[in-house]
Amino acid sequence: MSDDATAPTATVRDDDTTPTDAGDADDAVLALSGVDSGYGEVQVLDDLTLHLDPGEIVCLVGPNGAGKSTVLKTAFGMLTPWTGSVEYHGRDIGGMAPEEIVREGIGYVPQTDNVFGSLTIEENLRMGGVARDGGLDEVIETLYDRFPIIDEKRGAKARTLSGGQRQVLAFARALVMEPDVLLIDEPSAGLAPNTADDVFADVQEVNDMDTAILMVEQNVTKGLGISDRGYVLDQGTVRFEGTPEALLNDEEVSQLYLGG
Amino acid sequence: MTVLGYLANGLVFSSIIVLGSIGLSLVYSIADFANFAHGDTMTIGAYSALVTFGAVGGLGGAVLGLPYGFFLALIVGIAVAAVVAVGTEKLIYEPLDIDSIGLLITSIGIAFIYRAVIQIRFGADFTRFGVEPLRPIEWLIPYGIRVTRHDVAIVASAAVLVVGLHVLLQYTDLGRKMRAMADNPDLARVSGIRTKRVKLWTWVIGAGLAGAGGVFLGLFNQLSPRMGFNLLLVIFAAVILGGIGSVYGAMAGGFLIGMINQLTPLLSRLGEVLPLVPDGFGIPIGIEYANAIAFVIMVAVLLVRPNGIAGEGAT
Amino acid sequence: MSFLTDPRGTLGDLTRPEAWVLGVSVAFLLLLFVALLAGALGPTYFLFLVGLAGMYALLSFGLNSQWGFTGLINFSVAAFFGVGAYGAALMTADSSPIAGGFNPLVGLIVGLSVAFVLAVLIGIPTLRLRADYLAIASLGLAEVVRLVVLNERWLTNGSAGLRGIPSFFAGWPVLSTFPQAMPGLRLEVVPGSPIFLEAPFWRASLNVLLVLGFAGATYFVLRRAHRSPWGRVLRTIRSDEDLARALGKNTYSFKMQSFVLGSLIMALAGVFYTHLNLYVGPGDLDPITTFYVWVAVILGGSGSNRGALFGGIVIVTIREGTRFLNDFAVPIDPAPLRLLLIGILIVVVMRYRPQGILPPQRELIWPSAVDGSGTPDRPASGVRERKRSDDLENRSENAENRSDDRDGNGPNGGDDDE
Amino acid sequence: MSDSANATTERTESGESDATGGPQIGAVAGKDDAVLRVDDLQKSFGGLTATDHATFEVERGTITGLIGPNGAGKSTIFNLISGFYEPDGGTVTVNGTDVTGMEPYEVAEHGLVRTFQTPRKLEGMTVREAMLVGPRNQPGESFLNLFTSPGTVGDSESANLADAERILADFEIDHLATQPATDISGGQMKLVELARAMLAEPEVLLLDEPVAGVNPTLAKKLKTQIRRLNERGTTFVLIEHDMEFVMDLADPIVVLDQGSVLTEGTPEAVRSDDRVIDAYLGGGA
Amino acid sequence: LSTTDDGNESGDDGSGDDGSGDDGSGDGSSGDDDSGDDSTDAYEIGMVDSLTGSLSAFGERNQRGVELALQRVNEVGINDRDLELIVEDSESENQGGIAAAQKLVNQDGVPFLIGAVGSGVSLAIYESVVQDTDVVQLSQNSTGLNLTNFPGLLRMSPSGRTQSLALANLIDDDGYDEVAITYVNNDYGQSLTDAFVEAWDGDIAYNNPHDQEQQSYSGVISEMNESGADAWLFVTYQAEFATMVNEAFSAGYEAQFYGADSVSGDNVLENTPEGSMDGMKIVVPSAPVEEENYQTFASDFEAEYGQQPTSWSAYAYDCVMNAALAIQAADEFTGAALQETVRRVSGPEGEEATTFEAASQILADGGGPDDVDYQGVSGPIDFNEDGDPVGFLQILEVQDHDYEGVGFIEG
Ligand SMILES: Nc1ncnc2c1ncn2[C@@H]1O[C@H](COP(=O)(O)OP(=O)(O)OP(=O)(O)O)[C@@H](O)[C@H]1O
Ligand SMILES: Nc1ncnc2c1ncn2[C@@H]1O[C@H](COP(=O)(O)OP(=O)(O)OP(=O)(O)O)[C@@H](O)[C@H]1O
Ligand SMILES: [Mg+2]
Ligand SMILES: [Mg+2]
Repeated sequence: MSDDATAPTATVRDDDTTPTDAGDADDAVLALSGVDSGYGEVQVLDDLTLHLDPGEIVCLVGPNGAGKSTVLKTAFGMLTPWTGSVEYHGRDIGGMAPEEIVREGIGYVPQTDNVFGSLTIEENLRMGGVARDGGLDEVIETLYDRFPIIDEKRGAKARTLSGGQRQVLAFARALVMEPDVLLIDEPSAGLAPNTADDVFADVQEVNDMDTAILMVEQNVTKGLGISDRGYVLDQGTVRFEGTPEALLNDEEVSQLYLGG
Repeated sequence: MTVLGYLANGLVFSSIIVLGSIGLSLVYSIADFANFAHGDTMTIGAYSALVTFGAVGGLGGAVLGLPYGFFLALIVGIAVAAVVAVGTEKLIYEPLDIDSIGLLITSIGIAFIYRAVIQIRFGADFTRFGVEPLRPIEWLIPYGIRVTRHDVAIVASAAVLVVGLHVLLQYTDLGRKMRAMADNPDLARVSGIRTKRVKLWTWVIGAGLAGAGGVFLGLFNQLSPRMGFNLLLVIFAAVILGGIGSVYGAMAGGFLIGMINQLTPLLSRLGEVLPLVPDGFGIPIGIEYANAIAFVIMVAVLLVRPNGIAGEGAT
Repeated sequence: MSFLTDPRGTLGDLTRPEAWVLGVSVAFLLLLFVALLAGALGPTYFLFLVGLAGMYALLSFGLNSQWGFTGLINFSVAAFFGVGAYGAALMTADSSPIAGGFNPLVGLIVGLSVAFVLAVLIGIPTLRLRADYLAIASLGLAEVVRLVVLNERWLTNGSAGLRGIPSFFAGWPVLSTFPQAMPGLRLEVVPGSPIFLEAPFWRASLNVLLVLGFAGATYFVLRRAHRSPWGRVLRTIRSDEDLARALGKNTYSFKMQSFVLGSLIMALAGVFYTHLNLYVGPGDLDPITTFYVWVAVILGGSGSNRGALFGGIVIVTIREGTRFLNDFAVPIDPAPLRLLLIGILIVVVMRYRPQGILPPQRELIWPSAVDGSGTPDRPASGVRERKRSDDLENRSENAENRSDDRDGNGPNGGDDDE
Repeated sequence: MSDSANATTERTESGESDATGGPQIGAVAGKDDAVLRVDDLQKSFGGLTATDHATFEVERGTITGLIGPNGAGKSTIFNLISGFYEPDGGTVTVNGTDVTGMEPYEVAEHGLVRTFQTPRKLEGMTVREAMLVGPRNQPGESFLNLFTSPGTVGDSESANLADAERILADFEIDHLATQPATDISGGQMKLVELARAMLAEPEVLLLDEPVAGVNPTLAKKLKTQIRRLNERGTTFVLIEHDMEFVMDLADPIVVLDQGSVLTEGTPEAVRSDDRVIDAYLGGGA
Repeated sequence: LSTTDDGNESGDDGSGDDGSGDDGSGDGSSGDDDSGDDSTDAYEIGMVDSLTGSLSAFGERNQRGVELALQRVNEVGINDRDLELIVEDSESENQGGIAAAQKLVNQDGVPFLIGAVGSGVSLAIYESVVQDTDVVQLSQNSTGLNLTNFPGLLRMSPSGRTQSLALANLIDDDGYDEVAITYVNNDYGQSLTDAFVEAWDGDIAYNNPHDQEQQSYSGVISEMNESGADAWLFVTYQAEFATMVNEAFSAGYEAQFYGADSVSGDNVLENTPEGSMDGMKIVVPSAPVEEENYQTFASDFEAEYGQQPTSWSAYAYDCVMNAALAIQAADEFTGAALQETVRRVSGPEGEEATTFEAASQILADGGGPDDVDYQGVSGPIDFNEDGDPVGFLQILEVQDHDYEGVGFIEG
């Protein structure tokens, strides 16, 4: 974990105050600033600003429909920001196509529909590495070692996996590219407690290898537990941000958003 | 004619159907719609080859009764069909924002446009390639097989194309990417697959095979602006029979449908050809019902295997 | 047209595409009207076109209640149309090889009954198949029906077709002699271009009357069905059959009902066709009709009854309207030009109105449940084009409720129709 | 829930199933009151045995938890019970009727409804409409009724609509009522799925991970909803990986591992069972 | 608003139908309408043709003949006015044909309708559009036997019955007592075959229809071969027949071929191998080809289109000629008036004329319709009481892969 954690208390974001962490955003690997975005004519994100520093794990939490997934989709080029910018290492990647963003070094694990059902496990992993230059076989072997749950089923169609197995596969598929930044949408959803623990451990492990991680989680205790910082999203904008402890200890935040 | 003879005829006809059905099936699964312009894409291939062959002539030697020039024309036919399909994708389909049935309807419009343009340019009447027709291969006649060397060329070329495609799908990443795309296009993009490129390749392959099918159809029979359209229904039956989205299913389906179509006359004399059935036995059904029989068999197969011969998603 | 048969005619709450369509329709009607008065459009021909449009509207209704409601991909439209047409013709025509000479009402009943039986027969094997497979299976079975009609001469007269068909109102009091009884009229609105209204005109008006009756009744039935729980189950099946099954719906039965209903409507169109054209042949079962009806439904907007009505009109306009383009001299062979134009028009409409011209816009809930207070249901702004500001308003309003008012009876005001 | 809807449910139930039908609880005491019985159920896919001689009972009026590692076969059991899969062996009894091999809709007619682990999207409907698919045996689902007794149809539709809106409000998604049912977030879809199943008012409701991906604050409220419905007589079977949620709500809990029942008992017993900790809970729980 | 004269309602019906046309209610001789200076406007007549669809190849041939005919007519003019032909597409289908005819009759108000190609479509148009009006319908290509039952429906091509009789005699004369028949599965093929079967005394070893536009007829060919008959009769269209010939050739089957009119054509010769049909005999309705008018037509045609005319072009050509003469001979440009003249201008009475110019001259010189007997390029064009022309048939034999006339038969 990185040690440049921000203010010890949760910060309330008001639309008219400048972000407290403006300075940090400069050397962030990924920074969204003033982003409006949405689906068709429906606006979801409203002047949203957040950033991810090198080596960090940042957790996005918030009610259902707050726009967490939308943040990830916008950052990953699935949606084009209407206004504002998405910067990766200081370069604007807003509106770049996902297949190109992958090649820049960002990985993404969607919340649903995140495996190729009609392909085998092996093929799913290979598909994860289409943009790789080489070393595919080695990476895949490493991943099998790390996730024995899918190792057993290499030749099985992903459609036959149980919900939890699927989640692991989706995670592994994104890792094939050994990305610099990983965007994960609810990695623990549907996982057995022990498997969820494993996944969180894996997230940390991946993070230790210098991958910055932006993660959406509803399992707030565990999610924030491994994070360096957290953002609370509501109605498409950041309501609170701070260290995990600060967020978890804040009475209001905890009541409204964290099930406390 | 003997059973062998009917089978041989069936094989020739199937080869053409197979070329059409593979392309249709590929496009079906990757571009995600039933392309009603596929038959007319075949027509485009055939007429492009006609023009080319008319321009270059025989070019000296010949293989299997076909002058070299014809093979050049075949390649041009394939290329033009592919280029037209890619152009249509870029100009029409890609900018569209609609579901698969909307694409299907659009493709009906496209089919009309293709056909109209060909008719404007070449007229409505039929024509043939200027290739000297052949008599049946002598030494096969005693076996009741009456095929020409052209027929052999059709089967051989189709086999080469099909095997080539098989290699392409099996031993290159493209095939896997195609299947990934057919499965979940969004996730494919997320994984870094350049889906537009894959789609273009799909069109190139699918339309190219259709073009080849069209050229062979012209060689086998004749060219007319409606030639491909007239075959479309049968090709669809083949694709469905094989299992939508399955290339190998489409091959099997095309083969079966082609065979059934040619074997219909045997139905009324089942007794003579089947060992255990009494001689006089037969299903008294006229050849005018040949297509109907193919469709009924198709529906019957679907009842037993609701996802087609190859089953769902298999490739 | 759409507002002629739509008795409610709620002009007040139109969405943008509806207003657009209404505008264009009104303009188009005015144009036709002026052309009629000026003598540029033959009234009898116009009525023929209206009849044709009505027939296509009926066919589109039928397909819409299969595809638009339930997602059944039926490519045997022409077969059901043909069965209706042949049923009516075989009963009424004097050249019929099996019966003939019956009252057209008998033909109507027979046509519909045969279509019913055929629908059940085709439905039993195919409705268990996946949607795409149903498509081609129905296409194949349609071909079988066509071949039977073509080849079984003892039953259908084969390729010679059936003629000597009476008008639908033959044998009715007043109406059967109406065209002859009406005096010939001569109207001269624009000097020098008189309009004549004589027997063929009155005959055509009767046909229009008939098709308006058929289409109006069908529209009424479908609109009610579409907004009902019955229709909702169909729409659920369309989108996720497993879900419907899990919720205890007998999906096979619902699919069959929808298939049969649609097929009956198509056959009704066929019955009308018989009495419109007075001649039926095996060529009328050609699959091309199926394609045109599909185009009509998609152009109109899948799942929308008004869309189907409109699509039927549009397809006749495209098909018959393009004939007038031949009047302008063009340097190339005119023959395939119309085909080309039809193709281009189809592509253009799909390009610029991809969801169809009148896609379903409103929530479909039984009327008395949503507008019990008598107010018409307003368009569910959320369904297609939710305004950004509305959305945010609702959401922030709700956020307040969420934090202040846990019991949740507050938020109701914002979005409900009452 | 509305009385009229309840009445309809009862009527058909008693018509088809055994004499104890109907949602009244406690009529018969003891073990016989198993509303759902899974007996020696087996299912394999190719070489893989997903359900391996699974046997357990669900008592009327309980909330039974079904937990187990990923891939243990929980969802498969749901599919077997609800008729989506045909078992290779064994029987499923609902309300005393052997429903093995029945079509899903027939099972539902016997009072058992399930939700799906991956939420189902309903295209072309608003959330409110998507909810209204839930109630079973609506008079308006008969084509003839639409024309012969439109009044009845309207009444039941109004009642259902009111129910639907109330549940949506309870679930805090009433602001979505007129949104297209496809254009909502992943968690919201789960909520709609759950809300709709509740609207069906079955006697037995199988929930497959109802709160996976649901915000914890809201999950807490859902717990209250489920409990309330349970008190009114609905029996629940609950698959869930959120331990806090299941342990709080369910009693007894059945633990599944590799297709068969590992153990069953009270939350406390299960939680401290070494085998369960080992196979499922892990150190962190 | 006024009520049209009830007194002669039947007479007015026709003019009412074409009311929106510019010549609707003229009551004098053509040219002096109440709407004024119509005398310079062209006479508009209509044609329903198979421009697209399965018979579009016929449509194309027709259009060539039509164009040529219009040139000839308009070089001379009719009462100093041009003749204009509005062509509508039937798509080779009933529905399309009826819609096309509706437009021509009720919108454009043509009193004279040429149409259609397929016998079924011609009948459909007659039944649903023309029947109760005064409009003259003259089919360019339909040879189906049923048309004979509709005297109001004229046609330029002779009924297939004469052909069928001729074929039966011919095959019999050639010494065959067994024949295998295949026919195209539509009204044309079926009715001709029925008539043949009626007239044929020998055995029929095989008699089956085939669908149009199939990609392969090898099943049909092999069954014919299997049947053992040495004489094979084809009642089908050029494209289908060419396919069959090619398939028979590449399968190595040998038989004596016979064919009805529609199997002949340059395109068949061009698209079948040398020697594949030698000895085949075909019965076609025809003008005596040695006649001068035919030869001029043929050479004009060749100059224009670079190929020999087919009988279909000739029929269409004569349709236009006949219409033009009927118009010139009629008192007024109405259906009723044209009904009076259409048969007579080419009927046997009167002075024979082989060109439009000559015929037109006779009329211009004050001759009545009975004073002229137009001799068409497709035959003498004498309609009998059923509206069928009295046909002349020619027997063609394929020699050295070319058609040679080997005899004439009078209908
Ligand atoms: N249709 C199928 N075909 C083949 N194998 C299947 C199929 N459905 C499930 N399986 C296999 O059966 C096993 C049990 O799957 P199931 O979905 O029941 O697990 P689960 O207990 O619900 O797990 P989770 O908690 O992760 O959802 C898994 O190994 C899965 O891969
Ligand atoms: N495809 C879509 N089209 C239109 N609106 C959408 C779409 N997907 C989501 N929305 C809307 O956007 C808002 C934010 O959705 P998003 O998926 O980002 O929420 P989320 O915070 O990830 O919620 P959850 O925790 O439930 O996954 C929601 O109100 C939802 O209704
Ligand atoms: Mg989300
Ligand atoms: Mg599961």
